[in-house]
Amino acid sequence: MANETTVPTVAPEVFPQVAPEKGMFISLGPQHPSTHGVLRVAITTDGEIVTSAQPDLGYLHRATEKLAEKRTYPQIIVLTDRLDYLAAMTNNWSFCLAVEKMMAVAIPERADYLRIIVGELQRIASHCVFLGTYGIDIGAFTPFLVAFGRERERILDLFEEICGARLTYNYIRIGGVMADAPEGWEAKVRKFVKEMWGHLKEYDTLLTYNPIFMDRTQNIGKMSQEMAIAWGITGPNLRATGFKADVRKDDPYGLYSKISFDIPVGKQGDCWDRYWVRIQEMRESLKIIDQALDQMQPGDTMGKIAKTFRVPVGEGYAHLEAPRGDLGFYIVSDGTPSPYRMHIRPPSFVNLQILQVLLKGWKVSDVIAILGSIDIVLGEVDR
Amino acid sequence: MIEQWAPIVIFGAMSALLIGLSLVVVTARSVFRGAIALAAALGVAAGLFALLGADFVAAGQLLIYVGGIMIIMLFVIMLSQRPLAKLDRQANDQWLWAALFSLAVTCGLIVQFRAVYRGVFFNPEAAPTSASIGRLLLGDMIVPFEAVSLVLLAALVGAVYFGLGKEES
Amino acid sequence: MFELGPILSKAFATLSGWVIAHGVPAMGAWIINKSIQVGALVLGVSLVPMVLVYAERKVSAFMQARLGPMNVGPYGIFQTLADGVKLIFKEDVIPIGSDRILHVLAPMVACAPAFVCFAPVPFGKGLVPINLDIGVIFIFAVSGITTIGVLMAGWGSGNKFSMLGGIRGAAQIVSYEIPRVLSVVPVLMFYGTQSLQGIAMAQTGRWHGFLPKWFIFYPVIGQIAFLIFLIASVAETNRVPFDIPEAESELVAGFHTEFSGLKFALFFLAEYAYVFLSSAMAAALFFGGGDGFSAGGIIPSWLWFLGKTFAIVFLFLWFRWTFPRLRVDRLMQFCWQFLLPWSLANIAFAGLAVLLRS
Amino acid sequence: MTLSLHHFLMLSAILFGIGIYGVLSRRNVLGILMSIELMFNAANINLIAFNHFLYPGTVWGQGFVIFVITLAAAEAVVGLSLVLAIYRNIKSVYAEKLNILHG
Repeated sequence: MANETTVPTVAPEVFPQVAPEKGMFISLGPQHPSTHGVLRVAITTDGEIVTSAQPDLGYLHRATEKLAEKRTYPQIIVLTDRLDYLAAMTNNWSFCLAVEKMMAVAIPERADYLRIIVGELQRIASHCVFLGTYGIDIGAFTPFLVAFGRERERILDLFEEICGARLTYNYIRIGGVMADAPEGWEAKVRKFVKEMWGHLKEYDTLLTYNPIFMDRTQNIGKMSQEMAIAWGITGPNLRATGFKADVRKDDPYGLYSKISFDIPVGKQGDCWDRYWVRIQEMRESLKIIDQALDQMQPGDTMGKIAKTFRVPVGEGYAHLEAPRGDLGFYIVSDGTPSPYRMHIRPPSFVNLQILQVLLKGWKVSDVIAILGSIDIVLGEVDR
Repeated sequence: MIEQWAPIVIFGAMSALLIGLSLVVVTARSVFRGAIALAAALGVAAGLFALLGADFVAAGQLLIYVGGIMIIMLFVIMLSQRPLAKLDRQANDQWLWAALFSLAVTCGLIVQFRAVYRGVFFNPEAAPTSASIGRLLLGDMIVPFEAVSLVLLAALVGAVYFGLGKEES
Repeated sequence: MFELGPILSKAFATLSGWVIAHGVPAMGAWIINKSIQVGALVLGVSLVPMVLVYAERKVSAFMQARLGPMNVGPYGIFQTLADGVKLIFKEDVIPIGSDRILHVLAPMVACAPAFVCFAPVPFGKGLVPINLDIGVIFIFAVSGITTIGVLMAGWGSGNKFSMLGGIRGAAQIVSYEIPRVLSVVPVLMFYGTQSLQGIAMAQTGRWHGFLPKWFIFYPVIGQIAFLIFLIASVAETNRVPFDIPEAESELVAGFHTEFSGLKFALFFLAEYAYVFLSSAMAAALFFGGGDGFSAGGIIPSWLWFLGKTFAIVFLFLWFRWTFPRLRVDRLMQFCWQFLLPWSLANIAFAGLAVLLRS
Repeated sequence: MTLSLHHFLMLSAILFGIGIYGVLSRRNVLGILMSIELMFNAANINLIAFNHFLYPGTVWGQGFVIFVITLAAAEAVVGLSLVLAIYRNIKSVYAEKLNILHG
């Protein structure tokens, strides 16, 4: 469109670079159907090609870290549910890992196995959300309803049975888990796992090897290994470039060392590989759940910790493999019941920075595909 | 079976509509509205062709003119419209002379036509023409038929050359 | 036995006889006859999209492990009626920066050709509104007018994105019209006439016993022609996987975003009328229109025709809920570098076949 | 008063006159192109009328009209791409601005 428009004088300090001399200024978001939440990307295009992209964050900032300084440790677990609201279990787990590491508390084996099962179920549910929304970005509507309606609902029912909540579970506690699994729950999980293998094959025909889908995603938004590592990308986006990096293997926590599973790795690091890696990860999670269920023995689910416990003075950091990447918690304790400082290292915030480089030179309709394939959740980006 | 007055009524309505629309084409303030009026005028002209029994040409006119040329013309109008161009007047300063000149030409033609071709009457039975046109185009008119394809090719190449413009090519 | 064609023509003959007996001139009787037929056609064409919308929602529901509309009437059959009434009473918004006349005219220009196009379609033996000798070209010519409606909608809604959507939509419709027209040419070459009724009639009879003589069963030419026609028709009606103009996630605005209430309903009506029209044409051209398997059997020809048409409509619905969307440049490239050459090659094959046959 | 040839000829004469007025008086080059299309159309109506009234059996007139339509299409396409190229360089489609060739 040859009619030039200048950049509206919107928070000049946010958009330091000079207004685009040629081409159109598009503000993608925050109310845009495909930015998965309240992310705003200021895109300048020359005709159909993107010349620069500037993510603009902070629309969902709730000062979680400041709030944490005024609450006792068990109360903070509730806050961590709202970070990556699509994977609340792994948030709780990561925070509890950090605190348990500082207090050097021993976790009963059954609790650890329950944590693994629930964590992997959460990974599948989160990847189902990615599957559905990415299908819609590329234009296929059915995967969204199938992934949400059939898969994720079943997992949420299982979570509802075990901890009473469907989104903000608050299930994993410092020293163990909230409650033991009701009887019959394990049988239901096994049944779900068996059926899920068949459903995953369906996605291969519906999306993965669908010629139009491959045409829209292959060789689009290519990310080289050096670029990914340089920008600190973690999780499926990094593994899609062929670099094998998974916290569960590199720095094993809980009982992951006792479970054998492999890490799916992509080849080119384009949108299709990022999608493919997540599908394979779902298959790996199913294997992990099966093994955990087999190895789990009955036992108590809560370690020995005092009611108003004290975390020793000092600092501690623990991280785990959340569905979107390496999620870490850094805690500084001054001996009082609440932490002096708590900082969260969310994977989506870091994965988001690469957009400035990755979106350059692609068409506008590819921008949507690339943004969707990075799979970010604004809850943990803005904290 | 159709009475004698039916064709004259249809023809009267169509020609009034046609003249009205072409006046809009020529005097519309916004070029886009002029283009839409032209498309409508071409449609009415196709109706006139059908009235005269030329059904293949009527369909051809709709297909090529309204479905093809007008679409490209609307594209160029949309691409070349500056946002605040809605207000400039469309007629240049020598429009009065143009009006007088075209009036003279029209009256000359009308006087000429009224005198010479007065008495020939209309016969409504319309036979399908596409078969005979096909035979004609590939029979007697085969040479112009091939020549036109060359002209079209030249026009295509020219359009692409100009369309690309200097920077991109 | 239940052939509607002869029954209706007898009824119209008696009606005009009775009317003439009451002193109305012959011309008047002819006008009454024709206006009833046109009225019936317009009513039918405006009812069909209601059925198609319902069918689309039900089919997509079953494909997506859900039930679709269930509570407005038994199994939700009055759902589209309720939608229609809702759309009629919605507030009619005309954006300020837009060109008022074009904004109001656009839906009419986009929707009217859909009705006119049904004139030459042979719904069964004797059930042809007008047996035009130039039926096929007439349909393509009149359906071209909708493109102007699309452009008027894009320009008439005053905002940059819908103009972009309008241009993309029109470019897509115009470029896919060429392979669509060329894919029908082999059928015309084989049967020599353009009137759909003539083509449907020419496809009766059997090939060595069991295979009905439909054009789709011609060894190579039939399948290629039908596939290209189907793909081009899906693209013409802007349906997935070619629905770039209304792509929500990209432009956020298709060309008919600024239209509310009845105007939006007209665009909706036009889209589904064209889906039905394309399927009806495909049924008449490639699947032998009203001819049934056991010609002259119990099932009347118009029921056969509707059955074939709805089978093809099901294909349109099926595509929508299983395919993702093509990118704009790939879409254009697919048309010009794949569909067009193949349709031209198909015409060459057909020429050869006609030569060998005669 | 039945419909006869001179009615059609008068109609096409009026259309031709309007076309000439349009060509001479429009500031916008696209307006000029549209008026030329009008003149083409006036000629087509004449051709079809002559064919129908004077030579009812043959279709020569209609064949001629098909060639007129094709050539009008070719002319319009080249004209429009020229207009687009001009617009790209001097950002205006007004006829009086197109005087960069003068000495």
